[in-house]
Amino acid sequence: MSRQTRTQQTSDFDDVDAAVANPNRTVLELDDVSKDYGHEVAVENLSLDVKDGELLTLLGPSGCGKTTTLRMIAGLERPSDGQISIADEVIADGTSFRKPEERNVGIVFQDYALFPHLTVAENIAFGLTEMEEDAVGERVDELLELVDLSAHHDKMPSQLSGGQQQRVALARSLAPEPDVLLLDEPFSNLDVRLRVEMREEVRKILKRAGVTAISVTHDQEEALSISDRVAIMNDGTIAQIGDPAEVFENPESRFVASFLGQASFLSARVTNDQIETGLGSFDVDLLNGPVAAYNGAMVDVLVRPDDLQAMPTNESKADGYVVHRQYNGPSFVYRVELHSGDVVHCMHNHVETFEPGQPVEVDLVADHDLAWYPTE
Amino acid sequence: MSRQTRTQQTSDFDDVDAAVANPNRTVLELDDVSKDYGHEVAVENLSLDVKDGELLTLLGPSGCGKTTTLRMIAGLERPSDGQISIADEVIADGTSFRKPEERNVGIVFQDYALFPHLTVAENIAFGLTEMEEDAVGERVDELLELVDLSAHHDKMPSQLSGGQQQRVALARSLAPEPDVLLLDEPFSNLDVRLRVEMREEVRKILKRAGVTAISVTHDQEEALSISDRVAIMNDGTIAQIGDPAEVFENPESRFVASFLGQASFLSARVTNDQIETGLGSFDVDLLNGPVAAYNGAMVDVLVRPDDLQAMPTNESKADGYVVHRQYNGPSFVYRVELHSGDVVHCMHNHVETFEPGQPVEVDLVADHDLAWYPTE
Amino acid sequence: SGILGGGDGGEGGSDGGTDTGAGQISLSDFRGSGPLVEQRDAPGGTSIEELPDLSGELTLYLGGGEGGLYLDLINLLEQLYPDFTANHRLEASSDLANTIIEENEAGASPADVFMSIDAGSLGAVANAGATASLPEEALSTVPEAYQDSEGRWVGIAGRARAIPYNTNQISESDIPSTVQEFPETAALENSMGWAPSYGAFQSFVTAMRLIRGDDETMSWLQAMQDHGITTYDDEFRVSNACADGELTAGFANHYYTLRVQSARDDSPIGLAFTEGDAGALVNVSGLEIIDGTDNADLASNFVRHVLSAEAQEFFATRTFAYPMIPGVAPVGDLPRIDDLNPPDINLTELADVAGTVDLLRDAGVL
Amino acid sequence: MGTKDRYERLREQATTSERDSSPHTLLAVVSLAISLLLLAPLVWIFLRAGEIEFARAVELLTSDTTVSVTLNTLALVTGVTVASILIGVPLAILTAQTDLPFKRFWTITSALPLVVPSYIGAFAFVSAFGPRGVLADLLSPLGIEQIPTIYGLHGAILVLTLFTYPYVFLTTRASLLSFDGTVVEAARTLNHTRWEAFRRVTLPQIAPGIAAGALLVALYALSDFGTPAIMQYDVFTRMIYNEFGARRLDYASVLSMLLLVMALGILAVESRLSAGRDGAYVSSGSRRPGLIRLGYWKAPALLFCGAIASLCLVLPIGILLQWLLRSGTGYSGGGFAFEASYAWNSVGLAAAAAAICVVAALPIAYLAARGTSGISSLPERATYVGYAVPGVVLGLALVYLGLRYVPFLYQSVILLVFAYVIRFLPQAVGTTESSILQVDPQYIEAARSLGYHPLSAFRKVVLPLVAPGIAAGAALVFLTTMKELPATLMLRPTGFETFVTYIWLVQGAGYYGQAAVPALVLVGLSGLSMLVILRREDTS
Ligand SMILES: Nc1ncnc2c1ncn2[C@@H]1O[C@H](COP(=O)(O)OP(=O)(O)OP(=O)(O)O)[C@@H](O)[C@H]1O
Ligand SMILES: Nc1ncnc2c1ncn2[C@@H]1O[C@H](COP(=O)(O)OP(=O)(O)OP(=O)(O)O)[C@@H](O)[C@H]1O
Ligand SMILES: [Mg+2]
Ligand SMILES: [Mg+2]
Repeated sequence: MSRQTRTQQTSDFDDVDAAVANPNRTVLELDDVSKDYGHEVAVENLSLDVKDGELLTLLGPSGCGKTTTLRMIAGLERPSDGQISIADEVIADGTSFRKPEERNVGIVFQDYALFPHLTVAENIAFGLTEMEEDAVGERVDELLELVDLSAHHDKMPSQLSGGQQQRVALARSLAPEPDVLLLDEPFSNLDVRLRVEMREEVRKILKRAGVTAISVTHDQEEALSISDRVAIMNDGTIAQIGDPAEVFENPESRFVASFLGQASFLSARVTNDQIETGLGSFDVDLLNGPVAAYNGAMVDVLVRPDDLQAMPTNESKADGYVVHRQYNGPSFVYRVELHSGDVVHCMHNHVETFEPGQPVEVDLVADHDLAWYPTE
Repeated sequence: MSRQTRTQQTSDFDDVDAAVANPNRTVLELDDVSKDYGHEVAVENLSLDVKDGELLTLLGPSGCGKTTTLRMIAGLERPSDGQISIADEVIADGTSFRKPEERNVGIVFQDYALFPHLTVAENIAFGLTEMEEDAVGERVDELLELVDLSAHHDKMPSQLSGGQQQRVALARSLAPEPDVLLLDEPFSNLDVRLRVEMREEVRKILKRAGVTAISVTHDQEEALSISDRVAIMNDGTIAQIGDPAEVFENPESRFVASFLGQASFLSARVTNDQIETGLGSFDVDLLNGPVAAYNGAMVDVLVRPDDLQAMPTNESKADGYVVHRQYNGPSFVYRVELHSGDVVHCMHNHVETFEPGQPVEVDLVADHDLAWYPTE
Repeated sequence: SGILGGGDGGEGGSDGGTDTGAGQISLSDFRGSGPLVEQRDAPGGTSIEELPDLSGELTLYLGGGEGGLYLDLINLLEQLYPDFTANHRLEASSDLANTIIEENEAGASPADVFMSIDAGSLGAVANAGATASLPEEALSTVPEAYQDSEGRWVGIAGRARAIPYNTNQISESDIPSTVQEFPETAALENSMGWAPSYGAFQSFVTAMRLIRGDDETMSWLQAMQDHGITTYDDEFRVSNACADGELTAGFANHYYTLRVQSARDDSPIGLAFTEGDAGALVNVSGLEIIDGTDNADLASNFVRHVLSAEAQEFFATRTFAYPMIPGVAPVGDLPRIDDLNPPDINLTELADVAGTVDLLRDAGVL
Repeated sequence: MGTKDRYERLREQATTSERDSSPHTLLAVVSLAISLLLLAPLVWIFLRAGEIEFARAVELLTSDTTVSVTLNTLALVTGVTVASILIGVPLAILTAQTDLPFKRFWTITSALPLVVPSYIGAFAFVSAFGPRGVLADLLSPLGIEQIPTIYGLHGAILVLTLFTYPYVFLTTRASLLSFDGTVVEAARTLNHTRWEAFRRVTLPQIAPGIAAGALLVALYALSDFGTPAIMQYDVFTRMIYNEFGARRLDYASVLSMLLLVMALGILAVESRLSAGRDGAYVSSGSRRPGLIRLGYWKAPALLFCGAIASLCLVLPIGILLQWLLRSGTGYSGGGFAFEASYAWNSVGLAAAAAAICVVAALPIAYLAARGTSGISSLPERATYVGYAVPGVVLGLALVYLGLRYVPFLYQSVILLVFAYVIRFLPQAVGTTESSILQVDPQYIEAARSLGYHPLSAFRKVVLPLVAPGIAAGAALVFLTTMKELPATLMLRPTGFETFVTYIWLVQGAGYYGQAAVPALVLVGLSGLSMLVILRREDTS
């Protein structure tokens, strides 16, 4: 189980875009695409552009239509409505439909879909139909090394662990170097170490070859750290799309906010240049964007655990009580129920610990503008 | 896709242990258990105790034998060697073997194994053989609500998304209230929000009913935040077992350390009461445990991203250069190559950003003892 | 009757009598119809009316494909005698013979009477000692040649070997009068057919062996093959092939030709016979009473009925067989048995099929 | 619920529950018992064969005739098997995986030829395509005097194929129906066309199904007598038939043993070919493969289905009807009246045989598919032996043994059905086994971890999933029982008539035309029954 450690650690500071001639050219375009299964609408009026060589990550709640979207792009499902184009050519609309094998789109299936009758090596070689036999062997070995499965060359898929199967699926899709690669939660069954290693490796491969990719993930860190852009999906459509920092820092809706990072909302009343919250009053400048129109109204201010700091105090000075503690290694996240009724999360380094019921004072320590939303 | 939010948020500050009479009694015991598949050794001399009502989490690299261990406990695989006992009764050893259906051990399979010919509701009701029909209906509805799939009552598994299938698998295993529940990456295909919600909910259910559970996960946060104890597996055996904080803070080996959190190692020479590192010299007290025996020798000191702080500086004062930046929402993690040759990770709040190649000075800011290992 | 009715039944003036009342059965019911049967004299011999009534249940093993035809006779008898039922079991003759022998060895056979289209099978059962004796009244009406010398079986209908030929391709006069001449007849080169796995053909070969010995039989078989002959699986198909013109001539039992003629108007098929040799063998269908029957009286009475004038008329006009009692003439312009000049052999000896099969196999025919 | 309860409950269960050894043991015992029961009657062959002198037996077995006829037989078997695959597999794909119009109709017409006794089919072919047949008559006015002869090896292969390919059709179709489609999707995104994906992914995985059908075809071709005889092609079974005609049961038995040896050879070849099939199930995808849109191919596909149906169903029945019209006057009488009870007798027997075979096949097939040790497929292999024995041999064996050991069952429906089970069980075993191979073994594990005994887990989980295979097996047994002749003749109760005994009766009497009516009813009724059987496969 020894793992080859990466040697070229200096090379990947985003200096690998070179493979794409024009990174602004749209390679893949979904235009108002819908897909329904009988009464069930899985994807609804979804529009999306992906640029040449871009790595786009789709995030969204379970059942929001991510897999369905990928399947339509791959040609495994026909859109009920709308059109899909690759490199400006319509490949699926009401009348025309290009077959999956003519799209040069690879896919890593959420449930792997390995060929049960073929060995690991044969699975990976499956798409390499146009290569010489020797070259195939080399390429397979190369990919096996990449996914750290060289020792499992001749096993059958049923003899592999879950994570090993997933890696074979990944290697199989990478082997023929498709123009567009769709990755449906490709690392979900890998341990953290391997996951980090693999995702960096894969990103590098994609970038080098100029492959355009859409990856579905439930791992927020993965989404933010390796994507060129992230798209948050909700209920079959795109809720927000943008570069990772933009989406994380300026989520357009409570939904998007609550989907990235551990979001709490502080209800606040806007009074001229102040906002009044359960933690006290703050200058209105703390909020990003103009709030003037909401003067006198209630807004919800987005606070993440690291925006707040809790300190033990006595009953009389307390803003609220600790109701829950969650250990996550470097720190604890405390859930605090404020007297105002809001529930917020505060992160704390693990050397200070609070007991449940502990009265705490909570300070807002954010060093950036806070996003906010009109209260519904 | 509206989700029922949890109402009883005050209740789960570990006040749910009540269901177990004697939490120190061992319910499940694996004693020197091995399992090989022909030449391949999947589990090797593994010993493990699980206490009554405990929630133990297994963490480990892909292919290290986690699933195999669970399968042996469930009775789906016979150990090649060693013995397994439940409640002090041997249920599997060289001569005897108790059948899976007589163990009252439930399992959530890594790849779900939903019955493809049964609807969602029928899948969940499958284990409820001893209930009245009405009661079954109620229980199914209750569980469907728990996993937020009430709307999918009559769908077939093939009509569900990956995460929905996973939730059905979870509900199915919970339905008959097994005495021991084995969860093989039960949340791997769920989005963060749902995952957090589900794992707390499941923990609460397990605790209330006093169910003993072993959960496999690749999500370190999950492991640390909901388990009573975590066990780190490596190469078919247990590398370390203990309560989450203990394992996180005092990993017994480089392997364990590198498996929890993003571990970097600083090579240091011990000289009497000092240690010399690429970041300068520090008092030997910074290390946990007695180092005296290693006087004059090299040791590796474990530093995590939040133990270090990087500051831009000029070439002459720098400890090293930034070689990689990773955005993960609240912060960036920088990879710094020190002049000494060590590569370390530093975490930084996202308002300060460094460019690649930036010379930086790195400070050790840890407020706790550092774990260390003799250099191999 | 069955949902689908009896096909072409009733046309021969049976007045629907087949379906209705008992006792209403008359000679016309036993007699067939069609051009071959027109203007026949009334049959001579013992009439059914002179025989005691049949009554009770009889288990009848009925051998052979054409045995099916005999079912009609059984049915007529059942209609005639409301108290009489014949449980029949219809199978290939040789299979039934095998079965009876097995049954007999294992205890007693459920069968009371074995009715077979093939004297060889009758002989086999008799030789296995599985038969009871037949009534003298029955045996006395049938020529000795067509019953077992020990009276264990009796013939009920004759089946002559014959040469069906295509009347467009050859005329009767060109057909040799002995089988021995066939391999030398140029007109028949590569245009004849036979059915060597068919029981009747094997009986013919057996007869040839009995008359001329194995060696000559072997040479004849080889000569025929050298001359060019096609193998069929049964003789009805040989006869049909002659009518179709697929063959010029063939070896087959006589009644197949009449059956083809009767089924296909104006078909160009004729019938020739050889003289005094195996080719003119007259084999029989026959009856025997099975040992251990507790129905011996009924069985005897049944045998007499089958040899009655009406029943023999039935065999003659419906199955186109040679009747076994002198009072009934064969159908149409068939020569009488006496004119046929059949070889003089003991039919029971036809049971030695095994030797014939070996010979046929050695000759490469089988 | 109290905690103490829980711990105590665990303890209690631990102490009281029985300690099981291998779950396969019981299965193995049951399967072995069934296969021994089925093989027992064949002992008779050895008894009989023992009556012959050894030297004579050797002489018989090594004679020129035996050798050349054996070679003929092998050529026929090979030809028919290959041709059946070439017809059966495409039909299975068309009806299981494409948007072919009227699929259910074509499914039934494609399976039905199995119900046409092949000798009737052979008659029809000779009448239609023989030297003076319908075709020749049609062509002769055009000046075409000579058409290629239908007789001989190619004719025998053609006719046998057309009436046995449904074995391959049904088993392949069943495999396709339980096939997991996600892997095909995977292949297509790896730039494989439908055809390539079929060849590289589907085919290897449905191979056990195809092989099961091909095996049945091969063994059928090996043991059939009627068709080659009519097609004037000399095969081994005729030698056996002749010995029976000569009432030399000992010779017939020795030859039957050689036939069994050939059957074992075919079994061995099949085992070898499908040896790699333990590529156990792994994909947990449960998507059905999407329907293939035929597009321009719709017309040729329909033509293909129509052509096969015409050759196998319309042609024989048409010819029989023609005979019926031609046979005109001259015959009448109750002996040939078709009675409704014949139909019910046939259907009843066939249904009983199908039901028993399906049940008996389950443990054997399951053991063969899932068993771990080398001998676990022995019972399955053993069932095929009975299938290769000619019906007459089996019939006599049962007459002999029935009379001696179970005289009260002699000439009873029970013994008859038992004979059918011996003959046709492998048809159910093969289809069931290939379907079981495609079911994820984890489903059983999941059920057991939910407290189900393996048997009930099997019933609730595996059974519904292998329904297509079971339905196909039932259909095969049903259809072949409907037309089974030799054993039916020998073992039925006296006076008990069925479709085939009736057809045999009228044909033997030369009333070929008369056979048209029951043949039509036979086909029609079987079609209806098939509809019922195939309904079952929808339950999955
Ligand atoms: N049937 C088998 N035959 C041979 N090797 C097997 C078999 N099943 C599992 N293995 C091997 O045993 C090892 C342990 O497998 P296991 O499934 O327990 O891993 P795991 O810890 O669950 O991994 P993952 O996190 O990837 O699911 C793996 O290396 C795997 O390849
Ligand atoms: N064949 C089908 N029939 C009916 N509904 C379906 C079908 N396939 C998917 N759905 C529904 O469509 C919705 C979207 O499914 P999809 O698989 O795209 O979700 P997803 O975003 O990939 O979710 P996950 O993260 O859980 O995998 C789900 O609610 C699902 O139940
Ligand atoms: Mg999905
Ligand atoms: Mg696993």
